[in-house]
Parts: sequence; structure tokens; C-alpha cells
Amino acid sequence: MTTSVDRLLALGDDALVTAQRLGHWCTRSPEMEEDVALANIALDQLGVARLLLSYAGEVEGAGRDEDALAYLRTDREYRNALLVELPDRDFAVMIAKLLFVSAYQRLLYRRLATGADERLAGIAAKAVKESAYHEDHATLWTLRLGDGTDESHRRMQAAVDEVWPYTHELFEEEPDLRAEWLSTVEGVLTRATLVRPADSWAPTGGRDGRHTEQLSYLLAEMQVLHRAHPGARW
Amino acid sequence: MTTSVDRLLALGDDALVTAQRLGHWCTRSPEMEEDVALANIALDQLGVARLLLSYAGEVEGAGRDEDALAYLRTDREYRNALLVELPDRDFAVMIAKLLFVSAYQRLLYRRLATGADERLAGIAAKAVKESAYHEDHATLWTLRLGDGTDESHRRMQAAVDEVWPYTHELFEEEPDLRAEWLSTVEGVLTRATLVRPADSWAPTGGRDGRHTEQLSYLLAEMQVLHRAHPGARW
Amino acid sequence: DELLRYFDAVIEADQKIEPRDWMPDAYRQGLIRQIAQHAHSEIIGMQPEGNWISRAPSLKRKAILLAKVQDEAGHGLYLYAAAETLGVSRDALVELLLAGRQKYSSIFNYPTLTWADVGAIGWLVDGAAIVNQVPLCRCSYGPYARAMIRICKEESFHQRQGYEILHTLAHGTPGQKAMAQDAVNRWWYPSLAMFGPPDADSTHSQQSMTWKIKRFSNDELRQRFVDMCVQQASVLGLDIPDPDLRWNEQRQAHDYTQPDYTELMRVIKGDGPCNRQRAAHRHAAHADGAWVREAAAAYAAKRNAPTTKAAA
Amino acid sequence: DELLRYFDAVIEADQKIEPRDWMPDAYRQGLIRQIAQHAHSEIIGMQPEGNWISRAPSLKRKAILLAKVQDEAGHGLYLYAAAETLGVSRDALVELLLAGRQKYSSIFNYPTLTWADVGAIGWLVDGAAIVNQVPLCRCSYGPYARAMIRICKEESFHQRQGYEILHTLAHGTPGQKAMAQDAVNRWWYPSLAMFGPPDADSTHSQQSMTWKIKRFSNDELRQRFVDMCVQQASVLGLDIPDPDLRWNEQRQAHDYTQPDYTELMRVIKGDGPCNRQRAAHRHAAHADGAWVREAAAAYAAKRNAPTTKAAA
Repeated sequence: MTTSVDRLLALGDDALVTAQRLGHWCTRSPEMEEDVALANIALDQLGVARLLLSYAGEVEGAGRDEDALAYLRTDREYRNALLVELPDRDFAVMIAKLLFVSAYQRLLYRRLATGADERLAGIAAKAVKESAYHEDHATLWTLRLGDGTDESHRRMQAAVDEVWPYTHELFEEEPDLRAEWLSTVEGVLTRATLVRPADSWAPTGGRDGRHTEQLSYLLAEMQVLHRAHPGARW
Repeated sequence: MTTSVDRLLALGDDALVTAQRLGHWCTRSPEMEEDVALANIALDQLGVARLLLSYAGEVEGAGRDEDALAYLRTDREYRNALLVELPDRDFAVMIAKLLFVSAYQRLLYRRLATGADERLAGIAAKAVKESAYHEDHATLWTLRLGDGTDESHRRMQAAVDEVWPYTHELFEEEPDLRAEWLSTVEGVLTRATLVRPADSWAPTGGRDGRHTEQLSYLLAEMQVLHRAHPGARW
Repeated sequence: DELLRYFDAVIEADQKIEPRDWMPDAYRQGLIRQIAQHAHSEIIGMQPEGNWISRAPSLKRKAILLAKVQDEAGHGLYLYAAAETLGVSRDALVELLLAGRQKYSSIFNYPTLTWADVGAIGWLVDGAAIVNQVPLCRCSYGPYARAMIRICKEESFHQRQGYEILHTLAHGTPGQKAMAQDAVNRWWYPSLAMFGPPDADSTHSQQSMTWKIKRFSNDELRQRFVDMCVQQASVLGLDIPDPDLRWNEQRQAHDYTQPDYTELMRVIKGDGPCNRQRAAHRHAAHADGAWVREAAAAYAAKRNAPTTKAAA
Repeated sequence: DELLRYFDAVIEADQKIEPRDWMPDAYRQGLIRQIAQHAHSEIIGMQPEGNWISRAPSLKRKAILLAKVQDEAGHGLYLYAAAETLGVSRDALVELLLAGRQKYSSIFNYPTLTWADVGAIGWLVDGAAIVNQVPLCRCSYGPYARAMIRICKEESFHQRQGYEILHTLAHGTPGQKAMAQDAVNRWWYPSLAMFGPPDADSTHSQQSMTWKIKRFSNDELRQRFVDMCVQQASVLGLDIPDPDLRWNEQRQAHDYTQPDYTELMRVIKGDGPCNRQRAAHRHAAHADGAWVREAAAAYAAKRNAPTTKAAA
């Protein structure tokens, strides 16, 4: 059984955009060890993105490889959830995003790893271990920031509040995953002395290519060189 | 008499990159009146840039119009001085840049307005009046910030110190303009209770297409849409 | 009493109420609310279009767009000044905007995803604004009526520019045409919603009619807008995304699908795609500029009191 | 005295000095300075290449570049740890870097203007670093020598990646080839300058030789680098921008034009194209992260003293 191209793109774009945002932190994080750790996570996400986009290209059968899909689609053709494209120049926002997306990815990959699409199952089996590491890392920082200083607590709570509404979109396809996700994430927030925001606003549109105004800027930068040399090999 | 393409590009690129940086301030400035004023200045700079680039394209005779020159050159082909491309997300830095570049443009355009290249003289005659207005505006803010609060004084002095080294490059072609420029600018700084920085480091390269790492980002954003649709009309 | 009778007579005679005239408090408060909301809309409305200034695809379009966004700032200032004639300060109104206690037009809570959105905003959003605002040029409050005359003139200009953008795209490459159609698809219903809830559900309306602030109902204006767009869309060669849109011979008007008023209410309430972003952007500009405004005030104070310094 | 004699004997016998061994203060201080400068170079060196992570032209290249920049952070950490064995803390060294009181390799004060610069840095800058560093794998101080063995291994890998980037570009479109040549033109002389001033002007060198920290002179290493590059450039199909470069049969080495040592001194002194930018970038990251580090420390303190809280 094969998965639909749109579905594979959704998964792959989540990972690719996450990697692109994290890549910005390399040379800018609060500690040298964190530069290394975030680069590691970005590399994992990028690796999974490449596998998923390659597979999507094969299923599509139109001759598009991972680079054609990454570099030659516009934001209206990207299928990532809005959460991953949100700007995260604030360390707390980056951590909140990473906590929420990696907890989601771990659950989703765990399910896909035993799914009917064998190729996807293989990718997911590798990715699920990495997601667990990403989630651990984000959890550790959520605890440190939430239960650190007054300032860090304030910033981490603000970040969680800002990002929370965007988590709803993650479960549009697999609503049944949300219960377990919630219990994991709520546990972390509680231990971090943070308040779990109420559910109300639930922005959506990413899976249909209706993104925030941020994504086109991200892609403009990511794609500029590739697009400037049509047909070139690198 | 006609002016060289490189020289016209240098003037035009100075104006275009200035307009592009100023355009960012529209909706982000400290007062609504300032949104209007900065947009005005950006529009003036953009208008002059269009005239200069069109003229450059004609002199070159290779069929490139203002848009081909603006949108299809890389940073290695841009000829603007480094000063105008410096990031200016800080209001004081933006004002310092505007003060220095508009005082330079006023003197240069005044000279060109009576020069042997009649077409250029016509453009310069229009531009010199606008430059005087830009310089007045930047002067007013330099006074307000320099002689405002302790905080604004500190920030304005830091901005002047940061930007000053890049002013040397402006006078590589017309070194004799610097004396008058200095007397103008030094007068403003003194009235603003600011210290005129010492001359030492004098970065250069813009006129040869060796820019800072910032310009390629600026152009990536500016050119993204135009380049995504090769040959299209707008 | 006499004042009220005089006021009613002026209105009745289609004359203007001026700032120094007596007016009922509800008239004053209603106008402040309406003019302020209009001013806020101009200021917040700069953001979705401002989003494309840096990326405009030709220098000419960049100049036109920059000038348009600048005009909007000008309109905002002009409208705040009109509101100030009613005895409220601009700073107070801006505080109400920043605090989320006054609204702006909900249309600006949608994102501009492509360049064609700039065209669609000009054609549809400015077009709807004009249909709404032209009657306001005859509104009973003088300063507001005069502001609207000037603003409507510039808005028509903006609308034509938006139309031209779409026309160029619709007659350009297939990619450009698709971009234009996509923008119209996304902006059509939000533009219809700009006329507010259906007459049956509309508050404020009857009193505004009596006072000649408002002269046509929401549904009347909406119908006028639809009829206007249908004709223009066919020249553009773009489809209006409404399968039930058709000429009704009997009504001598187009039947059309109503916008989703539940969505409108959700967006007004604060849960549109960009409400939080627009507010955050304005807050950031205001906060980032605080030290600059303080410097300007300190500088002005020194100039006004030059002897203090010498005496100190 | 005896300690010194023993120390000299260990050096003489090509054995390693280890952290707990006695060593002359000048040896310790010289090593700290050198290892710290080396560590700082890895950390600052992340910036010019990091500049292209977001824009790498294929996903594969993006992954390789990200991994490379990450390796550099790892090298930095590894080297700071080696310096710490000499009795100085990493925080103290980082403070000296931030204060501008310790140097890093001047090569990183040049901008990366195009993607090809990433290739040129790999091929030329990492290549020069390897020529400099391979002899350090036999240096007399054990922890430094061992760090260098590991680092050199990864550097060779990086150099090969840079070479591959240039090779692909040089055999790609005309635009790509021009980009590659342009990068080599800009990076060639700064790379030659990485070996430091000519032997005649070099300080520190003689003592370092005796102590077997340094094993070849600046000029010897520079010559080795030039000879290596000439051969590789011809395979790449790129020109080395030196019209006077030619094989000298008698010396069995290439004659070449020396880099501009006045420029080198200017850049070392602080007036290169990017000195201020690199420092500002590091300062900003350090300052922006202060609240995060404080939070981590506060959290750790709470964990280590759980009873205090209960008692309080």
C-alpha cells in the first residue's frame, strides 16, 4: 500500500521547515553545546524530510526528486502545518514549537512504523527514535525555562500561549492521537510549573497550502540560490 | 557626453538599496507621521533609481531596462556603496545612514546638475532638491535623538560610530566633495551634542561588487517574485 | 428641547453639523466610534499590503504600492483629526486600538499570500470600501463628510490600480493568471462580509439612518457591490467563486451566495487568521518607537524652555 | 633545576607532556594562548559558513554543511577542554574572546559572498588548516596532540567536501564555473596569509620549535600548501590567481607571489571586512542567551538543593 502524495508532502514539509527554522540557531544559541544539539536535531529532521520527499516524488511519478519538491514549490504548494513555520527567534518559542511538534511526530511515526505502507514504515521506524530524542531535549529545556527564573518562566509561558493554538492543526488527520499527545505535553507543562492554555482559537490551512505570511519569506531565502540557476546540479 | 554604465549603476544602486531599506520602515516607525515621511523619502529614492537605471540600460545598449537591472543582477553585480546596504532595524542607525547618504547625494547631485552629461544633469537637478529634504529630515532626527534623552543620545552616538567608517567609500570617486560634506555633517553632529568619530577603518568594495554579507539577503527578498516568473510582465 | 430641535432640523434639511454645534451625546459617541474604527482600519490596513512592498515585482509597482500604503497612513491621520473635532485625542484612540477595545475592519485579518492579493485588495477590498464610503461623503457631520470626499477620491485611484494589477496578471502567463484567480477566490467572500451582517441582524443601523450618517442598508450596499464586480470580473477574465451567481431579471440584480457570517463573527471576535499578528505588529512598532518619541518630547521641551537650562 | 631537566628530556625523547607534569610557565602560557586561539577560530569560523546553511542549493549540500558547522562547534568544545587541562576555564577564555583580548584566525574576517565561497573555504582554508595542523598531531603536549589527531581527521573530510563543491561548480553551468573561479580569486591570498608572517618577521616561532609545539616554519608550511594546491587546481580546472606562479626546477617547488602581509596585519589588528561583524554576532548570541543560561543555572540549583526549598 502506498500513501498519498499530499500526505507524504505534509510529513516531509513539516520536517523540512522545522529543519530550516532550526538551522538558523546554529551559531546563535545560548550555549555552544546547544549549537551542537540544535544542529543535530535539524540534521535529523532534514534527513527524514529527504526520505519523505524522495518517496513523495516517486509516488507522484512526475520526475520530481527531493530537490525539485523542496526548491521549486511555492508556499501555496507547501503542505506543512502552520506551527512549524512560525518565526522562532525567541529561544522559548523555538523550544515550545519543538516540544509540541516532536511529541506529535513521535506518536505519528510510531503508528506509521507499523502501518501498511512498508516504505513509509521503514522511514518512520528510524524517525521515531530521533523524535524521542528531540522531545527529550525540548522537555529538558521546557523544565529549565519554566522552573528556572521568574523571567524565564514568564517567557516560556508566553511562548506556550502563543504557539498552543497552532497545535490543533496537527491532529486534523489523526484526531485520535491527540489524547496521548495531550497527556504527554500536559505532564511536561505541569512539571515545568506552566499553565496549559485553554483550547479556543485553532488556526488551520497549512495542509491545503494556506499558510501564514511568514512561509513565503522562509522559502524565498531557502530557494534563492537553487532557483537562480535553473537546471544546475550542485 | 555620456556617463559610464558603472557610474550610473553606482548612483542608481545607492538610491535603490536606500529605498528598499527604507521601505521596511513603513508600518514600523515610531510615529504615524514618520511612516508617511519615510515612505516619501523611499519614494524619492526609488524614483531617482528608476531614472538612473533606465539611463544606465540605455547607455549599456544591451536591452536591459530598469527592471532587468534591478531584479536580475546578483549582489556581485550591484555597485552601491556598502553604507546603504547596512541593516538598519534600529531607528538611530537608519537616521545616521540617511543623514550621511543624503548629505553626500545632495553635494553629488548638485555637481552633476551642472555637469557635461545633460541627461544626467536633468535627473540630478530634480534629485538635488529631494536630497536636501531628506537631509533636513535626518538632521532633525539626529538633533532630537542626540540632544533628547540619555538613552537616545547613547543610541544615536552608537549608531554614528557604527556607520561612520562606511562613509569613506562614498568619496572614492569625488574625494574633493568630502570637505564640504564633513563640514555639514560635523555641524549637525556638534549641534546634536554628538562626537564626530575618528577616521580609521574605511571598508570598501561596493563599487566593485564586493559587498557585505547582508546585500544578498536584501536582494533575495527584493527579487524573489520577479525571478520566479521569468519573462513575465507586471 | 430647543437644541435638539435645531439639531434635528439641520439634519432634516441635509445641512452639516459642525464641531461647535450642539449634538446629542449618542450622535457624538457613535461618530467617534465609527470614525475611529475607520481610522484604525487605515492604519492596520497598511500591514497586509505593506507585506509586499519589499517584494513588488517591478520598480513601477513597488512605487505605486509604497505610495498607496503611504496614502493609507495619510487617511488614518486625516480621520483621527476628524475624530479629534469631536473632543477625543488621537493618542486616546490609538490606546483603545492597542488595547483591543476598538475594532478595525475585519478584512485586514486575512493574510496576503501572493502578489495577486495586492491586486485583489485593491479591486475588491477598496472597491467595497468605496461602495460603503461614497454615501458617507454626504454624511451629516461636516468634518467626516469632507474627509470622506478626499479619501474616496484616492480610494478610487487605489481601486483602479488593484484592478490593473489583476488585469495584467489575468492576461499574463498561466502562472500569473492562476495566481490572480486564486487571490479572487480567497478575497471574494471576506469582501462581501465587509458590508457587515445582514440587515435583519444589524445593530446601530436604524439610528444611523435617521441621523444621516448611514444612508443605505448593509444588504443594499452589498448588492450594489456584487452587481459592480460581476461586470468588472468579466472584463478581467476572472471567475467570481460563486456557482450560484446569476442575473435575476425580476430583481434587476444578481442573486449571489451570502458570505459565511459565522466566520465574520469569529473574525470580529478576534479569531481570524491574522488578528493576533496585526495587533502584535502594531504593538511592536509602538513599543520599539517609545524611546524615539521620548527623545522627541525631551528635545522639544528643551527648545521650549531654553532659559531653564541656562538658569540651572 | 631538576624539573626543567626532566621536562627537557621528555621533549627531547619525543615523549608527551601530560597535564599533571611540571612544565615551564612560558610553555603553559604559550600553549594556552595557542589552543585558545585555535578554539576561538573554530567557534568564529562557524559564522562565514553558517551564513549559507539557510540557502544551500540542495538538501544534500544543506545537510553536509550543517554537519560541518556542527563539527566546528564540536572542535571548539574539544579544544577548550584541552586548554582547561592547563588550568584555565572555558568561561574565562570565552570572556577573553568576547573582550577582543584573544585572537582567532584572521581568515574568518572575510565575507562569504556566494555559495562557491563555502567550497573555497573547504578546499583552501581547511586545506591550509590541515597543513598547519598535521604537524601538531605530534606536538609535545599530550592533550593537544590527541585533540589534533581527531580534528585533522574531520578536517580532511571537510576539505574533500569543499573540493567536491568546487569540482561540481567548475564542471557545471558557465555561471557556476564563474562563481567558483571568483571564490578562488578572493580566497587564495587570504589562505596563504593563514600561515602567518614570513619567517623573518615571525615571533614566538623559535621557542615553539624547541619545545616541539611547532615543527615547521611558516614559510615551509606555506610552500607545502602552494605545491599541494597547484596540482589540485588543475584537476578542478580552476586558475590560481597568481600570474607569477610557476614550477622552479631547482628548488623542486613552486615560485609564487606572497600575500599582502600589510593587509594581514591590518586584519589581525581588527580592520578586516568582517571583524566587527563577527564580534557583534558572537556578542549578540551571548547576550541574547543570558536569560537562558541563568534559567538553566537556577533550575540546576533547585535540583541540587531540593531540601533547602522544603526547609525554607
